[in-house]
Amino acid sequence: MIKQRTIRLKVNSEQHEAIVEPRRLLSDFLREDLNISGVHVGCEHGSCGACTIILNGELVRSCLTLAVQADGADVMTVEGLAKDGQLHPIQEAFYENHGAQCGFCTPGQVLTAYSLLNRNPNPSEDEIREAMAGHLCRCTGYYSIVESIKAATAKMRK
Amino acid sequence: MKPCAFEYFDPQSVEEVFKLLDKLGDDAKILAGGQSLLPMINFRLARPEVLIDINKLDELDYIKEENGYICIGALTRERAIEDSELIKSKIPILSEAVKYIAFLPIRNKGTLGGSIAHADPSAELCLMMIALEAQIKIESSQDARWVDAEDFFLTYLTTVIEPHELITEIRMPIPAAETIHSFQSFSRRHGDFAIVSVAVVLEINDDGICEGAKIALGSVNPTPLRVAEAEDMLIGKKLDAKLIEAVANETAEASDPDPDLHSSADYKREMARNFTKKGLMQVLKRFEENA
Amino acid sequence: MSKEKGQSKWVGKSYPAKEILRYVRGRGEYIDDVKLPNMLHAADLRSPYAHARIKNIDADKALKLKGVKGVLLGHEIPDISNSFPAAGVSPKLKFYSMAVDKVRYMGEPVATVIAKNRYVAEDALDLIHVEYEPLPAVVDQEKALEEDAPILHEELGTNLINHRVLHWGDVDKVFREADVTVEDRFVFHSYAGTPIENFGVIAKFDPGEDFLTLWANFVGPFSLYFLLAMALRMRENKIRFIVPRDIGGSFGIKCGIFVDIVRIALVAKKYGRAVKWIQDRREHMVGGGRHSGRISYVKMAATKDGIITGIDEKWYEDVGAYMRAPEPACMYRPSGNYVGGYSFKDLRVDANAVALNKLESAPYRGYGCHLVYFNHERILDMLARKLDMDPVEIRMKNLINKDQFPYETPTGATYDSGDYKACLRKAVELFEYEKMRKMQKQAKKDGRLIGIGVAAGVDPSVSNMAYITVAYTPEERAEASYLPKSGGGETAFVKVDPSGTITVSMGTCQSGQSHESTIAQVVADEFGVSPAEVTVIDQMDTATHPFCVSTGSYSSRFASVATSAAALAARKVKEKMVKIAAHVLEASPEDIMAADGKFFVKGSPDISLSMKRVAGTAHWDPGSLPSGMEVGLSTQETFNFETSKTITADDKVNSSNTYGFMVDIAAVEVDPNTGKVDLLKYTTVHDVGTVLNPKFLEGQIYGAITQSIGGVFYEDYAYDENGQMVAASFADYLCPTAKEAPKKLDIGHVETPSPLTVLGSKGGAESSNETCPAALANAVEDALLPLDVTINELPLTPNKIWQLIQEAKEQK
Amino acid sequence: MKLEGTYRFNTAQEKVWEVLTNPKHLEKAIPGCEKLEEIEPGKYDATLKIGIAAIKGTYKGMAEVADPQPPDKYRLVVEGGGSPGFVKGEALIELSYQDQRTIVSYQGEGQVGGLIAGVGQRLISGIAKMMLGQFFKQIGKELKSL
Repeated sequence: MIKQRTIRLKVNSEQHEAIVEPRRLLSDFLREDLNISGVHVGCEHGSCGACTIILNGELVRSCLTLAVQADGADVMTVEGLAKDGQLHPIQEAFYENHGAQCGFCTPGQVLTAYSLLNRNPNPSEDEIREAMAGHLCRCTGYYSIVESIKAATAKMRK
Repeated sequence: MKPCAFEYFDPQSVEEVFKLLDKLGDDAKILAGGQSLLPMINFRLARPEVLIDINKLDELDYIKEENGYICIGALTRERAIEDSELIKSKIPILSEAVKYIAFLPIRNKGTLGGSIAHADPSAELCLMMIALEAQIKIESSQDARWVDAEDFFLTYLTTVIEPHELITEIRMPIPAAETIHSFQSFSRRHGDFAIVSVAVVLEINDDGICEGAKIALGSVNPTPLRVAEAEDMLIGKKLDAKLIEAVANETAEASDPDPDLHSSADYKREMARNFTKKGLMQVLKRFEENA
Repeated sequence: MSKEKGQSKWVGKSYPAKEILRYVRGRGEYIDDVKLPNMLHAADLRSPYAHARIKNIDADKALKLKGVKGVLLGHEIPDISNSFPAAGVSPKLKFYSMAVDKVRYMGEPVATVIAKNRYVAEDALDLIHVEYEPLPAVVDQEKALEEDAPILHEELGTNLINHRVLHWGDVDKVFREADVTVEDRFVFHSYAGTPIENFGVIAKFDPGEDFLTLWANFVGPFSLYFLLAMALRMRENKIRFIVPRDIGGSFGIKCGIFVDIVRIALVAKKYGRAVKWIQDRREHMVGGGRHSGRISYVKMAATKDGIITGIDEKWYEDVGAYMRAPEPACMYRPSGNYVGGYSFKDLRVDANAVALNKLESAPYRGYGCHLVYFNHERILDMLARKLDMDPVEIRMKNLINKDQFPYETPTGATYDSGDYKACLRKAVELFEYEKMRKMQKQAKKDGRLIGIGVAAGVDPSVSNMAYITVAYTPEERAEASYLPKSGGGETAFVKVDPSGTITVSMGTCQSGQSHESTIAQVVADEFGVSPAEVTVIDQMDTATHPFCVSTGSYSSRFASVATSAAALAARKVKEKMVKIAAHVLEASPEDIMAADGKFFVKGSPDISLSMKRVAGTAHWDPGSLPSGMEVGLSTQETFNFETSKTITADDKVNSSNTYGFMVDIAAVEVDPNTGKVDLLKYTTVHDVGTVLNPKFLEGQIYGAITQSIGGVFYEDYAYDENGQMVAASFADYLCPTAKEAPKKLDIGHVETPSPLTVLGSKGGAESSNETCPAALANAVEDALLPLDVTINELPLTPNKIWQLIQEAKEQK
Repeated sequence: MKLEGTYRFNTAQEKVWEVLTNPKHLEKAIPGCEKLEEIEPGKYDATLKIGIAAIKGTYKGMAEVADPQPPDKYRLVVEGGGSPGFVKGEALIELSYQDQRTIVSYQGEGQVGGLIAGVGQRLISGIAKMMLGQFFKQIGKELKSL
């Protein structure tokens, strides 16, 4: 028999309460139970980075986190980045610099860029590539993603 | 790729963990950072009946200096070790090594205790435990014991931890001031499991004489490998190209790697030679810069 | 037909992709985002064995599990579905959507469970007991053709499942008369696109109407929609097939999903339910799709001054356990452009498709071309060395001249336009070839191993369906039952709404190529408005969107054929609007101009009507329309190529419709201690005809070259000697990350517009994926020349290169 | 995957042979072997519970002592399947006696298939070697217990 658990958490500053099986992955909980479709699932073993979210202020793989572990947590997904309809400068930069092609890895990439620029507002290209290396993108060859992040740093300095 | 069903406990204290372990023993698996365990659970390679999630044990999350040791709580995140000023100043090689662990989001969750309990012979932290002569505190409801890293790892993914036990702390002696180190890691891609990783920690006096030496390798043996023979060759000697060559050869001799998809045993052994050499060269360079 | 550049305001500009506005918000609409009421979830049980007989399957325990709604077993399949046919393959070879009585590769589905969610479905898989009788596996093309090799398909009695000897000119004569010949054996390994979004299917069956609705991240060609209807024993008009608006990457691989669609549709039919199947990463690696591998024996004949006179080659193709259409086209898709950019006339290809205990092969970016160009560009470098010629010089000598276009290749293609030598010259200049050679010499003195590699190739776009029929012998094609195939059309629908806004509907299944924004640019130009005012929906729905068998996103066809269809449709609607404006303004249509959302009389811009007004008239006031003109403003246009002819009796076929060109030059440095290769410089020059959007094209080029860097140095669809796929996760199948990808490419363009397309554009998305592997291999061998190392096998892992260096040392 | 190695025992060859072919001892020596039931001479039904760290799996299969030539050589065939996949192994085991010691050498092919092979290849050959080590270590103990 499977024990269920009630969890309460904040996602993109909205409060949620739900009953989950302990084995339910946070990625599935966000996508299926809360219909937050910006969390993409690409490998479920922590390699591709598509499911990356920000949990209590830190980047984590939602496929390597159990929903029950997010009890009481503050979660941010890519949906939480734009404030009252206004795109975040990083989102603008991805748009202006063709930083996405198929868009599937984009939510994770954007959030990692966001957390990178929060702790290092002026990263070198190597630092950008280092930080983004945890994300696989099969479309862009990463060039336009790196360019987007460079452009975002300029925007955010303004 | 969805986990099998399991029972889940998230105890609030170490005592609670011990109670659970005494009750559930072999059926239970400790969940720390989960960055190695959860992939195995998602693949259904690992099918634990019970998970004991220790992430609420804040008491095991600390880095502190205590009479000549750096003491790190078992639940301390790899990221915290990477960023710790204390470690940067006292054991810089540890901060360097941690950077090679996968990627930031993984290091944000992965813990020191979890990594060494998993005992992957390619894991940077397992290697560092051997190289830094760390001691691991293993506790149970009954008693507490300190185990030297040398004796801690038995073989692939296997340690001396008993089903009813829990790692609570890891401590490592602070290296002498004249210590010069180098950490080398060689992998297919950034963030991959290393084909070989090498830690070189030497104590060199002002005359350039090597007074203490630790050389340890990862992924060339069922457990991280400390090469005493190679270390002995260095004691009382001055580092030079010839000696470095000889020590590197000795290290390669001592490695007993198993082949995998990415590298044959011969290749791994050759890389052990290469990167030991590179490490010793870097130490020599650093010494000359200091002098 | 192609328009001069001056005319276009938006085409040719780096207009940003509107699609990204939803991607950065996490609002893309992918297959897994589609949810239906009380939908069930499917999971497949897959064989751990590469080759085994299924003696018994017992699923009773699984069916008893709470939450499980049903199961479909292999032995049910032949009673409810048909085997998939493939061109040039005996119908005796049975290929179903699931293993029936025998598994032929590790990961082949043997049972499908449907349950309330994927977790429970996977629990149920653990409860299914399969009794296997293991059989010896074969994973090597040449071993599989030996006397005592295990046979995959007993009913055929051989593992050779397709064989053609294609001969143009007189190769034997050429080799008899050759001044010089070179030959070698090459091994091209198997790798794939591994899109980050795995395959996904939703099948909803309505028993009442016997009607099936399908959703899948399928990219076409829609010829396969008819194939899957056949397999399902259903009429096409009983299947509605919807492709989600966004697809998370394909690179050709998602063409292969039709096999899974059939399996999921069958289980949905069996239980009369809606079923969702989302493939996980491990399933994608063992069961998704991969490009074929190839073992080749290549001979090249030439004159003493380096003019290629002929090529004679034999291929053993690793196509896996079955033949998944459009395979065996991995060998034939490039047939028209086998000769690449070179002017030799005599060629023989002995093509052998071999069944192995591996996942079946499927189309992947470059489809067949990268293997052909690897052989030809490698052997050409060997010829150059033998004649002591520079690789650039020997290529320059052999490239087709500008004045030879349109150029008829000996194998039946018509290269529509090009200036190949200009591309090579531009590449040499951008790369600073002479300077780099000097640098290489200097580095050699310092004991550094630096190498330079060149590769050139013709980049075919818009497959002509006829390419598939190369797999048939002329005799087979002569049979009455054989239906000739040709064509490469695409359809667009354009409408102007009563308020003057423009909507375009496409069915080109975009998977990262910014179709919507490109079409917006094209149509905006036609109407003289801004792309922002054009709404484009690129979402195939076979029930409502017009399409033809070739419709889809593959063979770099969009930029060439889809934009042509959209431009034509837009022109037709605009013509009508011009007529209306002329009628209302009492001017003659020839004098009406359109710009900035207005129609005005040439010379007197103040006599004008807004688009809104003209559109309003067409919809609201038909009474004021010219007599006989019908109400409304919409049309559908299909663009097809007159050049899309069927194959001739002597195997000549124009296998594609437009042909671009590219030259790649790479400089690498090899670390002899580790065998690791560093990319020092990479220059790539492309002719894709008219460039529609430089930024989009740049993105495709970076993507293609990064995938090839992956294929050459990191990625390997590795099977062990027992047929176990040992790279079934992203921890072992190593895709390049931002750290391995090139920081900067020097990209150049030469534009020779295609006379065949409306805008002069050609495809450019596969591009360097076809030439990069050869360029890199040539560069690595050039670097290792001082050590006498020959590179004739991929992938070039550090271990492999180190091994080659050790062997070379022992030789000495 | 190739498997080969040599072990030495300070015991008479006949004794080593006895232990290496006797289910009672094999049951103890084969890592994770829960039971070994003789179904026909030299052929046994085997249940193996193999657990390395969190990776635990139960394999049902058979073990066979094939073409025995006491006390010199036989083929050991082991086969089993379970949720993580399957294991297959066949080795020629040869015994010889030199200066008061029995030398046991094995040479064969091991095969691991399914889930583990697909996603765990990195550790397989190492773990196989490790388990063979455990096997012969236990055989040594069994010999002492005689």
